[in-house]
Amino acid sequence: MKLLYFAWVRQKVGVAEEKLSPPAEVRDVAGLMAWLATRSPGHADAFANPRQIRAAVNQDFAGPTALVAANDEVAFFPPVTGG
Amino acid sequence: MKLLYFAWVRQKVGVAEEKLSPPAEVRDVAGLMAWLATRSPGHADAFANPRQIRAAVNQDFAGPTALVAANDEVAFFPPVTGG
Amino acid sequence: MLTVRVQEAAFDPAAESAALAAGRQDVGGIASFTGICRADDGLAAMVLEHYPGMTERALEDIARQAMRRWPLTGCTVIHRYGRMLPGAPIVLVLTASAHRAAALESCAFLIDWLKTSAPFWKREEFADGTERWVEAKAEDEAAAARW
Amino acid sequence: MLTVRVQEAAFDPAAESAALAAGRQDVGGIASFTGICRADDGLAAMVLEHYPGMTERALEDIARQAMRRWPLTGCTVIHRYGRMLPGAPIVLVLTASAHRAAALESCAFLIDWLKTSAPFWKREEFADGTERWVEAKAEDEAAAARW
Repeated sequence: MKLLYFAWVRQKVGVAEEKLSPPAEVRDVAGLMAWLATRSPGHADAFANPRQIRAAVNQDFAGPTALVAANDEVAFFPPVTGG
Repeated sequence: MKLLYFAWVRQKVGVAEEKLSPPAEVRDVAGLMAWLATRSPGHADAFANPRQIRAAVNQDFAGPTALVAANDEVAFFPPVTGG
Repeated sequence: MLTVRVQEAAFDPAAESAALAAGRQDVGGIASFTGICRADDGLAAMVLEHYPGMTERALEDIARQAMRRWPLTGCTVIHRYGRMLPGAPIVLVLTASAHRAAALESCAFLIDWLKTSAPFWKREEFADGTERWVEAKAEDEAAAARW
Repeated sequence: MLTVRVQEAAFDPAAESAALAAGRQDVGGIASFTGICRADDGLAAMVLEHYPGMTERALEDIARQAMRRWPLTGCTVIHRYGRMLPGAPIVLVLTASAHRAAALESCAFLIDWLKTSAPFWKREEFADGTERWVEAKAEDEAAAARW
């Protein structure tokens, strides 16, 4: 699974991108965030409050219950502020 | 009194501008239109249907009951179509 | 900054827009509308007549009204008169503000207002030699009334 | 005609606008909005980060949606990323239509949407060396929800 981080999520995690193989019990975006939070102090800080974080699965916005699979590209970031 | 005509009102009256001294009983825009209609076949044609005509007195839009005085600039024209 | 012009010559939207932002750092957005002469129904040319004197006053009044109703940093209204070929720009409205909603709304307000309250009249000339005066539209009155 | 670009370089609103009208005579109006980097609170620079790939897809989706919802003859959305100094144009939306209401409404729709649904993030850098990520605004969500 390809993980991408943007804005302060990227700053806290410490990398912009990583390839990981989450365990089988990680089925959705919420589960993935909970698992990622255990991987390092930076990850823990970034995912401390999942409600502040938005996600995209394969470049489409996705809520916490959206499913994630091994070959997906999953991105985490704060609410967007473009325009 | 300075009279100005625009668009098809001008075309029907036959002049863009004229100076006239209406009689004392002409007090308002409606009365002025009625009096102007008597001045020539062109005027009669232009003012045949006063409801199709809009007016401005001293460069402000004015309804049929707006007063007119000897030194006023009074303009007649169709509803505007700018923009 | 308020600019109103009634002119026969073409205008330069880029230069007008740059003028609204020049020398200031509180402009967050510039909304604009450019009205263009369409070639409907075999139109060969559009001739715009206006009421010199009253037009300038009326445009300045409405631009001032927009500056009062919305927190604008600037507002530009340029309306051409004379003979326009299809494709020619006829009218330009530009509004600048710290915030986009003020710029977008006041731009729509100004162009709606120009349609119903600026003393301009359009005559259409067609390829077959006929011509006709454009008639005012009820939908334009309705659009202006919402403000 | 639909143009979507995500780029670091500046854009040229006049050229983009000309492209929307070029070679056609059914364009009655072009609405535009240019978003500009303000210098609020001692801002020294604004850095825009985005999600390459998703951004282009998202912008193209929303531009297509605007073309379906309004009778547009064309639509252009250009959004910059990278470091912007105060006064720099950041985003450009242009909509062209036979009728002004379609152009003005779809332009407002697109810019409201960009604020809430395009994957961009702004970081502000201040003259005193501090920096902060811009937070999303509830009022932007409300503005987008009206569409």
